[in-house]
Amino acid sequence: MGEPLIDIRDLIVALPPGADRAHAVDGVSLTINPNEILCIVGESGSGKSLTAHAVMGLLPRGVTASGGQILFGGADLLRLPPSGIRKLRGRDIAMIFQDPMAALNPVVTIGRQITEQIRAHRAIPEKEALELAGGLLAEMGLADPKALLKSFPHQLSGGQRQRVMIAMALSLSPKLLIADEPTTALDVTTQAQILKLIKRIQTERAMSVLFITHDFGVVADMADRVAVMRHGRVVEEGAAAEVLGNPKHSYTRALIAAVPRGESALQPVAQDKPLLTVTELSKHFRRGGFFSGSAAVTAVDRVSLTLSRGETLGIVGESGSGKSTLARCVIRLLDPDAGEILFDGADIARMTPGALRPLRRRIQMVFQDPFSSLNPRQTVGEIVIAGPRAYGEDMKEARERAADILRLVGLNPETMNRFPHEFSGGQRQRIGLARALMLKPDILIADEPVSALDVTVQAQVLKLLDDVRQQMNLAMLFITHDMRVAAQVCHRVMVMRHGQVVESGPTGTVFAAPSSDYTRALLAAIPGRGKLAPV
Amino acid sequence: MRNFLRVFLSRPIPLVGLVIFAVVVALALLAPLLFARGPFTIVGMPLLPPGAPGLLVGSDVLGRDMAVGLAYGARISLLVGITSTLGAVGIGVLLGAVAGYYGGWLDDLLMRVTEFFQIIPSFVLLMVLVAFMQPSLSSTVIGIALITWPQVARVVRGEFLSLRGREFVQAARTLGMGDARIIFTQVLPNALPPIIVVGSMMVGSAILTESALSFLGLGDPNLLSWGSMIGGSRSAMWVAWWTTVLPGLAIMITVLALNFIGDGLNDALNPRRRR
Amino acid sequence: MGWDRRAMLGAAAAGVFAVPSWAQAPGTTARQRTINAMMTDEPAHLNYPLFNTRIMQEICGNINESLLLFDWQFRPHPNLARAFEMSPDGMTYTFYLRPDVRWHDGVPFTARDVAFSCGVMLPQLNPRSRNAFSHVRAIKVIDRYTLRFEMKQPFNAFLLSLMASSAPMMPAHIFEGTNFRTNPYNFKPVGTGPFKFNRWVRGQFIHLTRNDHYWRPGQPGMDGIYYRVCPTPEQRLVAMESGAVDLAMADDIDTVVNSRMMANPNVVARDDAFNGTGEITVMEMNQRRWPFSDRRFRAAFVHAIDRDFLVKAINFGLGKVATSPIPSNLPYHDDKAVVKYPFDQARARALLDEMGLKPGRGGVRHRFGLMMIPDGGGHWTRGCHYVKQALSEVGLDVELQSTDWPTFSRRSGNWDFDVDCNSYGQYGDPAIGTARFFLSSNIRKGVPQTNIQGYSNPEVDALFHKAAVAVDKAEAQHLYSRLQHVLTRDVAMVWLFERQPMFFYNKRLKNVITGPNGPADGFGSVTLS
Amino acid sequence: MNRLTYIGARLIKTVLITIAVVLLSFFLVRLAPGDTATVMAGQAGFADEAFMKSLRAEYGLDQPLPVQLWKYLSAVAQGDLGSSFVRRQPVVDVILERLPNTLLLNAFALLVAIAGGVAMGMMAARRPGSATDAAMTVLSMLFYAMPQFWLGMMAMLVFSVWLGWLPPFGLETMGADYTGLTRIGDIAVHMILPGVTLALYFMASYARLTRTAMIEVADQDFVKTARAKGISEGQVARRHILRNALVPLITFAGLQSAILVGGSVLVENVFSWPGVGTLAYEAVTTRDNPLLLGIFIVTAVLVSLFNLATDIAYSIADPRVELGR
Repeated sequence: MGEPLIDIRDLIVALPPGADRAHAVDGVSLTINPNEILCIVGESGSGKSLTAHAVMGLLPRGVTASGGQILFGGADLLRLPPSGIRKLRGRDIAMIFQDPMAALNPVVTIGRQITEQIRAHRAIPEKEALELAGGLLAEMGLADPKALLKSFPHQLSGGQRQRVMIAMALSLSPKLLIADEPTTALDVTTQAQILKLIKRIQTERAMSVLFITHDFGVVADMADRVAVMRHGRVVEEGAAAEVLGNPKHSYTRALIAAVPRGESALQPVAQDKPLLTVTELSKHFRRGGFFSGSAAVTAVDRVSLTLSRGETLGIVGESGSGKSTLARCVIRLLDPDAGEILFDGADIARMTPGALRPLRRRIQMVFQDPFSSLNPRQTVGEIVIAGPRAYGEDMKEARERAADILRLVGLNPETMNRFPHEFSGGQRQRIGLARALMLKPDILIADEPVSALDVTVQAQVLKLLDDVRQQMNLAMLFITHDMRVAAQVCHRVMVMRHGQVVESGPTGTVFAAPSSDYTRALLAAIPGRGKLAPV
Repeated sequence: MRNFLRVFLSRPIPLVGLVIFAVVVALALLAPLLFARGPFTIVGMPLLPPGAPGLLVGSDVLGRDMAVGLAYGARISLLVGITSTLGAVGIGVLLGAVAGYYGGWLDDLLMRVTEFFQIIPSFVLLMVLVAFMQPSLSSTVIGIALITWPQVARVVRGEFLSLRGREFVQAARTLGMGDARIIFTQVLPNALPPIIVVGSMMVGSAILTESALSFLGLGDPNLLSWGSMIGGSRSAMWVAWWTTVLPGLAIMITVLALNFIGDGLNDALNPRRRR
Repeated sequence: MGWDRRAMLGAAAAGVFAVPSWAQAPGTTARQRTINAMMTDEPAHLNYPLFNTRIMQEICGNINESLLLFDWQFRPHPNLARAFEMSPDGMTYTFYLRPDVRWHDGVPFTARDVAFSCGVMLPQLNPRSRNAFSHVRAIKVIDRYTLRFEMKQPFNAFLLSLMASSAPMMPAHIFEGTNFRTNPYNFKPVGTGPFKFNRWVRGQFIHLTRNDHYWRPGQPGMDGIYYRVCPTPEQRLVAMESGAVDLAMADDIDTVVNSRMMANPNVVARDDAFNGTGEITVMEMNQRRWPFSDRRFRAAFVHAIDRDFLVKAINFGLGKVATSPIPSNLPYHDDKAVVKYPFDQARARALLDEMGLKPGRGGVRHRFGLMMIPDGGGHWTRGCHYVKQALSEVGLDVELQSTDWPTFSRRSGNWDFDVDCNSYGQYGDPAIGTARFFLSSNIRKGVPQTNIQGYSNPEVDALFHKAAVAVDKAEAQHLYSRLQHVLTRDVAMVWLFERQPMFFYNKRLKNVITGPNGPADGFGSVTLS
Repeated sequence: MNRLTYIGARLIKTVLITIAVVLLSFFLVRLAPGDTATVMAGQAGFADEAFMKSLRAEYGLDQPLPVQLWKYLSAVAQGDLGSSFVRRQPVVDVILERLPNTLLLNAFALLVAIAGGVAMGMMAARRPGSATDAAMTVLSMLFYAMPQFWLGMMAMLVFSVWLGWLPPFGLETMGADYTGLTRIGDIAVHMILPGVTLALYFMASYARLTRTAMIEVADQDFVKTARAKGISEGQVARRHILRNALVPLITFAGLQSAILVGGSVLVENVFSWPGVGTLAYEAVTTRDNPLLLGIFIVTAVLVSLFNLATDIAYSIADPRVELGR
């Protein structure tokens, strides 16, 4: 291998004074060779993104590259004047971002956004640039590029937007494409398509890609070489096969081990009398107001399910499949429009709030977003005992029980006097779980409880949920978009799409022999499937 | 709380506001002690310039001591500003909370009402209200509260609408809490920061509105307010600048101080909008 | 507390003021022959009898003329009537009209117009005329230019009621048989006067041009008059000082800055232009209510107020203390007959003590409301502020009540007040301007500007009736002297001061004020230097 | 929903709102004590029963309230806002005479406020936390803290009396009777003081709004994208930051235009500007109820139309916004 395309040497990125640490990137040295994909993988706060941004000269306000060199084409990018680096940006190095909605200017047409980049570096008329742009869009596999050029970002789907971003990035045939978690905001099937696309154009154009991700599955699919980052440092670097197959560093090993493999180990629980039976449940949403007409959207369409004590039922689907709405109907945060929900023999679908109240405590929920699910103005203690207090439990007794439950979820009872913002995401999910458990529920609904967590934390929380289920003999309804997670904790799964149940059955059966095309597509889209060694 | 104070006091602007406001409050509280004879006592010839013997800042068109008037004016301005804001916030929070939390026809009704207030020229409406109730301190306060509450209601409604969907509020419902309990223990505490910010700004604008009413002669004639001092000296403006300039400066400085404080509160309570 | 006019001027001079360039009046030729006057607010229309206010008098005085003019001694002089005769018993008045007068539209002015104006239009529209002409039994048109008024009983104020401000002549050929309130000519008035209506730009100005066919030879002396809307006092002062406007009448200029106007070498100041109106600023009490029903309380009220101070410091030296219901510069005033109430707060306290109104908590003997006239914070408001202060020194706690016109009129008309501040005009004769406030027959609920105090004294009623019909001047004087004694003895009203509204005009104007009726007599005689 | 049906629906809504305004204000203005008859009696200085009675009969004030309301409503439905009590002219004429002056003044003030506010906001947002930023913040708050009427008087004192640069009040030079271009220039000069006085208060809001929006937008990903394209900072600021930051200003401008129609009472009063504001003040103080109601109706309709225009402008400026949603 000859001269590296880009050579990062001892890069130090300093955070503004007052931040929790001095350096976000602390002496990183990396090289990217021509015609290869280098994946930087790491959990949040590892400094992977800032490293990429430093290459582009796009560090956020207050954050500076205070040491080291980034050599590109014989020049040190860190020492180039602003005009110099600007000439390189877009032409030689291009970048795509995590959230394609946010990354596109909402008030400018797609065409204009692409031609703007072309014309910033090439003196050609708008019309010609538009033709180029159209060609690029077609190359990205987008239909009807002419119409697309005239549309605005909000009129496109997530996958289309990311394709537009890639088209834009490629418009001047850069030598290096930096992709910063380009698929994290996308559904799993879309993610697979985009990953395939990036791989394809990399090969076709023989360019280099710096790919930032947190997902070892994606690494397995994409990388030629891998750099693992932690706390601003590179802990391990090497060829993809080497790092994946034979990780040297314990952190790398832990990371790889934490990735769910998408293969089910759990056997279905013996079905006795179900605790919860949902029959033909439907929920519609009405959009718009008095004057705008009312188009009803069916979010949940005649869904039936059963749930027994001690088992976990996974509800899997992509965004918009209606899985969260279903969960919220079951717990009566939403009122279902049709169908019945038999809980312990009583239909709670139409119960009045008063009649529902005694049953409420027996169905509890753990929410997705650890940041918004805890009241920021209450202490952990107040949050955890709020439920029992609402049912009139004695304060002292509740606090004593709270200490026990906190211990159960792996938290120190002294945390009761602290506020949620003092905790990490994983800890907050534990607090949320403790809050639910305080009411000694029979059913626990977990709505994407780990999707906002880093992979190592995710593994811990999943284990905790499973432990708790066993200890308390809970029935658990587990909502997730991630097939791999479902495989890990669910006895049975139910795949949903457009509000309807596509297929359901014991997890092992569904994963091994899916009966529907959609489930098959979902399984096929799991990144790194089959490429990571089983644990 | 400590964090709040640290952010609030870290910038000079809110600090300056706080100091000025404290001085104005002190002046208002101490006025009856400093000037026991009251602001209406005629102490000399009309329109004596500042620095005339015994008159620090001159006399007005009736020969009253402007300094005494300015001190007593602070009482009225603060009283009207604070009470009318409390009234407006009270009505606004109640209606906004109900509309935002429950939505539906209640919300629709409230939105139509606030729209009505947006469409009618509010100052003209205020003039009608005050003329109807007869100009007095209470009619001024009630009038201002009546035309400004929709502003609070909108803010509160918006906050409640967004907080209502937050997961911790849903969690509270799954825990079996009643609506009133959720509103007061879960939602309202989180909606307070914008309410406080809006409230602090409203005190200032209520002071301005009061001064405008008094300027037009629609204030309480038994009380000397800064606005009525300007209105009463209007025709003397060309010959005795101090009669109009000084009360105006007093209003401006007080409202500015309130806005400074509001800015600081905004910074300290609303991390989203912090720079 | 000392006061003199020089100190006032000194204070006024402290405000720096130089006439800036924008204020220089434009110097076109047309401008030199045209003058600008001001309106504090715009009249609704220009139908003089329909809405007889001071502003209407100032404008329409140039358009609609009267039969007679009056001199400073209130002696009648010919105007549209070239001569007149009164029968010795005071029962008939015969008027001989000028034959050469034409309305602005060319139609000749005749006895029919007079009969229509005095017999139909004025009594129907103007309450003051209705009162005066109620003494008339019939109006006989003798020929085209002669007519005779036959009276029910003698009325010695009859001629004065023909003053320009009270009885403008209106064109019969335009108004007769129409709805006076909706007649389109209300917006383009037709008269016989030296100026005729030309243009009205709403919110900005009313323009009158010269009447080239005016009957009085050599008049008018100018090409036209603009009446410009100047709603704010500060604006009016600047307009006057800069010369942009030539005339400032009555309340156009706030008394605060009068001294400053007087010091202006380019401006002539007159304090006698409104003598004909003879205005007294008063306080009315609701004498149905205790303690206002008690004469001692009313006397104490007056004793407690330093009316001299009111004139000097609050009203900036304009006017004088009013001691009588009849202004001192008008006929029938008798200083010897009145009971006087000098400023004496000890006496006031003694009277209140005598009534049993002892100081209570905080030294307060009694609390009551004082309803202020809506003058936009002008001298009336200031006067009320002073009265509140003065009364507080004798233990009377006054709550000032600000009003707007509707509230003021309604509350005073409905007797829903304790004390109010008001002002009334004599209009030349007590029978016209003064009697209405004291006659028990004029206690009419719901109607403002009547005997709203509820003052009722049979002797006063009788004296007013006799005085009005007394043919002999000396007898009338005797009766009015007695009246002044009784009314002041009773403290039938609190007479504060005689108001002398100022009239300012640019010194390039000559012959502006020719009689006590001021601008209501029109500006036909005005010339420009 | 297409734009035309939306506009139609909004116009229907405007009519409904206007009816609500009529009903509410009809009763509201009747609550105030006294009526036109008492005003005229008071001002004329002389009155008797006959005078009051004839006035009340003429204005229909002697009829029961429901009858008055019904008569009024049916007249309004036919586009007749009635006749001003005090002025004895059709209310429509009275308002239309004044409306252009108010719209002229307020349009000018709106332009000044937006231009000045956006400039100030951009200056402040360039370096948040800098001395310039602090200065702009303090300055805009200062504008926001001054009573408008007082600011007007002070401006008059300084620029007209002491410096002598600008005319202090009125629509045009008194007695000059200019025509043509001279007149336009004259009016323009007269408009400066009231216009700027009116504008300063709102300028503060625009400055703060622009600053916040600029800073918020500058942190968005698409700005990073724009920089990653290698276009110049100027283009980034203009095409991407400002363009997006201006969108919320449209909403505010719409709101402000609503305030401006009837909200310039004080400034018009101080500067003797013959507009709707002074008219409203007169209408209140003279209980000229038809006129006051007329002003309410006309402003309600105008404000609704302004709001509609704002919504349409908004939907053009921001393609994400669908009308009617």
